[in-house]
Amino acid sequence: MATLIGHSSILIIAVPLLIAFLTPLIGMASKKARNAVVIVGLAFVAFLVFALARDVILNGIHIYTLGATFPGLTIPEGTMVPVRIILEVDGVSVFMGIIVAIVSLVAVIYSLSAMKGETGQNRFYTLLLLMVGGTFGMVFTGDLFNLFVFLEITSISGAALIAFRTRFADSQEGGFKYIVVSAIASLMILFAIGLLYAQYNLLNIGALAAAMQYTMLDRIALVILISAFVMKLGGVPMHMWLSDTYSVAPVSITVLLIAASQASMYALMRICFTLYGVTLDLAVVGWIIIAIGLLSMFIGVTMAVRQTDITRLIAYNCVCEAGFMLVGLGVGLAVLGDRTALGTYGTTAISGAIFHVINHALFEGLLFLVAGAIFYRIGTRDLNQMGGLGHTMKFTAMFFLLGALASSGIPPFNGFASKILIYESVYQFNPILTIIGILVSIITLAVFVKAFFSAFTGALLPKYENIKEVPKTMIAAMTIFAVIIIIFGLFPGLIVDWMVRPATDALVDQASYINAIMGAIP
Amino acid sequence: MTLIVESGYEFWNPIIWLIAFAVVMVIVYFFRRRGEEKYKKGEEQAQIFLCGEEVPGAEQRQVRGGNAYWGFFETLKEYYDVIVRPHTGIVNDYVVWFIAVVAISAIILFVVELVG
Amino acid sequence: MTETLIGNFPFVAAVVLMGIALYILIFRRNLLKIVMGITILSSSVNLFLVTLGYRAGGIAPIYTDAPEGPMVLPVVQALTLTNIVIAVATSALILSLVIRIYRHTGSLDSKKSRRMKG
Amino acid sequence: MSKIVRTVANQLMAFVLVFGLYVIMHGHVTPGGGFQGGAIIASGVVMLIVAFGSGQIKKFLRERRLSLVESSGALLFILVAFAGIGTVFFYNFLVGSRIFGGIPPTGSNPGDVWTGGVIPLMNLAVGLKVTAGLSAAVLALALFSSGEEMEE
Repeated sequence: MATLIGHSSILIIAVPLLIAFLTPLIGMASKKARNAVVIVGLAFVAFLVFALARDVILNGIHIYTLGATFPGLTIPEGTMVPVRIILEVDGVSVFMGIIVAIVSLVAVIYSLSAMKGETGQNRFYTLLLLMVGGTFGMVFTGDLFNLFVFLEITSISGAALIAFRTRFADSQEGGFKYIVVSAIASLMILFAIGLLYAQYNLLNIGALAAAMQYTMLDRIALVILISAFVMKLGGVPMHMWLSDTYSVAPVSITVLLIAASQASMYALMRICFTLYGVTLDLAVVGWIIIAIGLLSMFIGVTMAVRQTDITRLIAYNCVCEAGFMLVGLGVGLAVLGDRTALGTYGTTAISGAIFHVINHALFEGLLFLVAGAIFYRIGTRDLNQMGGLGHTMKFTAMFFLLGALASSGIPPFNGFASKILIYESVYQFNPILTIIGILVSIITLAVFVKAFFSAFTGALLPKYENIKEVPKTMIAAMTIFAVIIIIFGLFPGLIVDWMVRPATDALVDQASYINAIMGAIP
Repeated sequence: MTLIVESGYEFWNPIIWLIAFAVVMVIVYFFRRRGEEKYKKGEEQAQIFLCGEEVPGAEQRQVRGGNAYWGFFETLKEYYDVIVRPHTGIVNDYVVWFIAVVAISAIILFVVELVG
Repeated sequence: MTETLIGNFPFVAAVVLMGIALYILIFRRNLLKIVMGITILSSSVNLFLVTLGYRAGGIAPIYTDAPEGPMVLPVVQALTLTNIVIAVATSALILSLVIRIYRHTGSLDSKKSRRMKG
Repeated sequence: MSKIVRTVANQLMAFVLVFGLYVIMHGHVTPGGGFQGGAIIASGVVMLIVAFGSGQIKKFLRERRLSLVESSGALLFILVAFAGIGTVFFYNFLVGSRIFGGIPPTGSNPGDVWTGGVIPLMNLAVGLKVTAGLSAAVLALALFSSGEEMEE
């Protein structure tokens, strides 16, 4: 068991990749065996993630050097700097890992029946597992270039999956937009990495953070990195691709895309808090992020109100929720240098943002799965065509209501727990931010009232009289999300103490991240 | 057991909230029981009454999603005109926005550096 | 002045290429030209990276026929190769998507392929 | 294409294959490697497609076989990486052993292929994957543009 945990960080990335390339071979023989292998493999990965999370929270940062003679050998003899690819798993990474593990398992369970009628399912599962492996890699790596590679793996497989149902023209268009935007973002990220390498001859995040001077080139690199990652997570005004792609992808893929966006959010945190840390112009960069967050909240939610396409409506709501996280992070970043302000409200704002990341993945995931269930049964996403579906699809309606209430921040669900952390800490930084946040939350409720009202309530339309409830595996997938939402809603204190606080402490503590790589070098 | 989320300012405990909610529901139920008990299911009093006119079918009766919040959009028409225009759906414009954000944040960063 | 310009010529070329690529990506509506823009952007980043890897007086890290002396650690060369591989995968995927869009809409204009907006 | 082109393409394919395999298997001593060699072989496939037409090539480069080769290449790569997990993932466990275990000589020498540990194996795996993957991509694009679909 100890050796398994010792190697778990690479196994979590490598096992999905291994299964990804096994699935075409198994799938040629038997479809059932392939599905079983995929599910068992991802369950094993989820188990490893939880074991690793326990280990990281108890024993501190987990280091894994690829290709070395033992995993902890970050700096080989004869060199002064880390040269190999190093995985560095701390509280935040493992927190994001838990999100990816849950989401990927649910996505696969949902896909079992949702993708049953599609052709080329072998390729579907290969790409899906590649995407899962890429997302795990993004959150676990301690190396900037490796981050770029995993980002590209996630983007390419994601685009192929968005365009997977080739018979829909809008899917092709969504895939095209996604890959163009991702390719530009990741090439600019590589350019920024080149700028950093030009000055320090380093690629490791911890080693770079130790050497960081914050020169002119570093500023350019910082601006490019922040903009690119904000684009990848869908912050206004670079959010338009998000609503175009989330609405046309198969919903199980949309759920994974949310996880991938959250991995970009993680990368943004890493860049700001760990790579640059206190050398930044904290107030300026913090306010830039807050401004993007405010725009995302407001424009996201106002655009969501006017949508008539149900998945597009939820996608704009994703933009809005990402705004909440950005505001929390921005406030935390703005006071990073100020010990007292950080102690009184800074860490709470960061905790709120981090807690909101997992809540966001859960309830938006649930909402998308419900939208997918509706599409699966009635074949349209247009709210104008719907009505009275609650009569026949009772479970689906319940799940939608649950996700909508959690997303709007209605107590006692999980969205409220994270939003109250953001509101109350941000209030002490600047009260106007909280007021806007509460206003946005109210409009969010209006958004979902509209969607729920026009889709599920009203008299049963004659054309939908023969609509049945969705298959059991889809219900099971939605139930997993729903149960976790309720648990997180009822016991937020436990989650904050066990998962969110360690993640926050790890994010703020730049010195121990550097020390884990560089050893005892001062 | 720490079931409470401390925000450093106030706290949030869903268990207390649920207890309060249950108390309120009991009170509501108490009031509700004092109401009339004449209602019976399946009779004509459960039917829709439209001034004696014939009730239209479900298709016509349903308020569609596109018609919801008409007044809201009518009031905020100018805001929405401004906000919808950039959402062109053309992939070139997405690139423009990215470059604009890079440029603006770089300018802000350098101006602050020169001034401060 | 001219000497620094000549010494930094690869960097200038990389920036010029990036400018061309961004110009194409902003102003050209043809989907195939957008693909070309992305490929040029990728090439400009590759050129930038390879230029960073030049070390005056270093020896290429190939043991065959290597003279005595310090060898260069080929990190950026590895990065460039990786990026080339990724660029190939990206452009293959984009091209197939462009073909499918063309089949559905009968047009290669990015103005025409916007079913989703607003 | 004319008969001359087809005959020449047929003859040249052998040389392309040999050169591609050379680049793949000498990836650890000379410039080159799995991706480059695979790309060379795939360019040979492009030559065949140009000479014979995509419909003709589709008959013997079946998508099922290509995806089989591609998957097994990727699988070989990751299995070699897994094989090092006794010490560390990606550990070069073949150094000093009988297979590819030599120490590369320094100075002026023609290059010793029997070195590099797992790196030649990984080059081979990448070569397989890239050959199959790129050929499939090129073939699919060629079929697309001539209006046919590749079978699933």
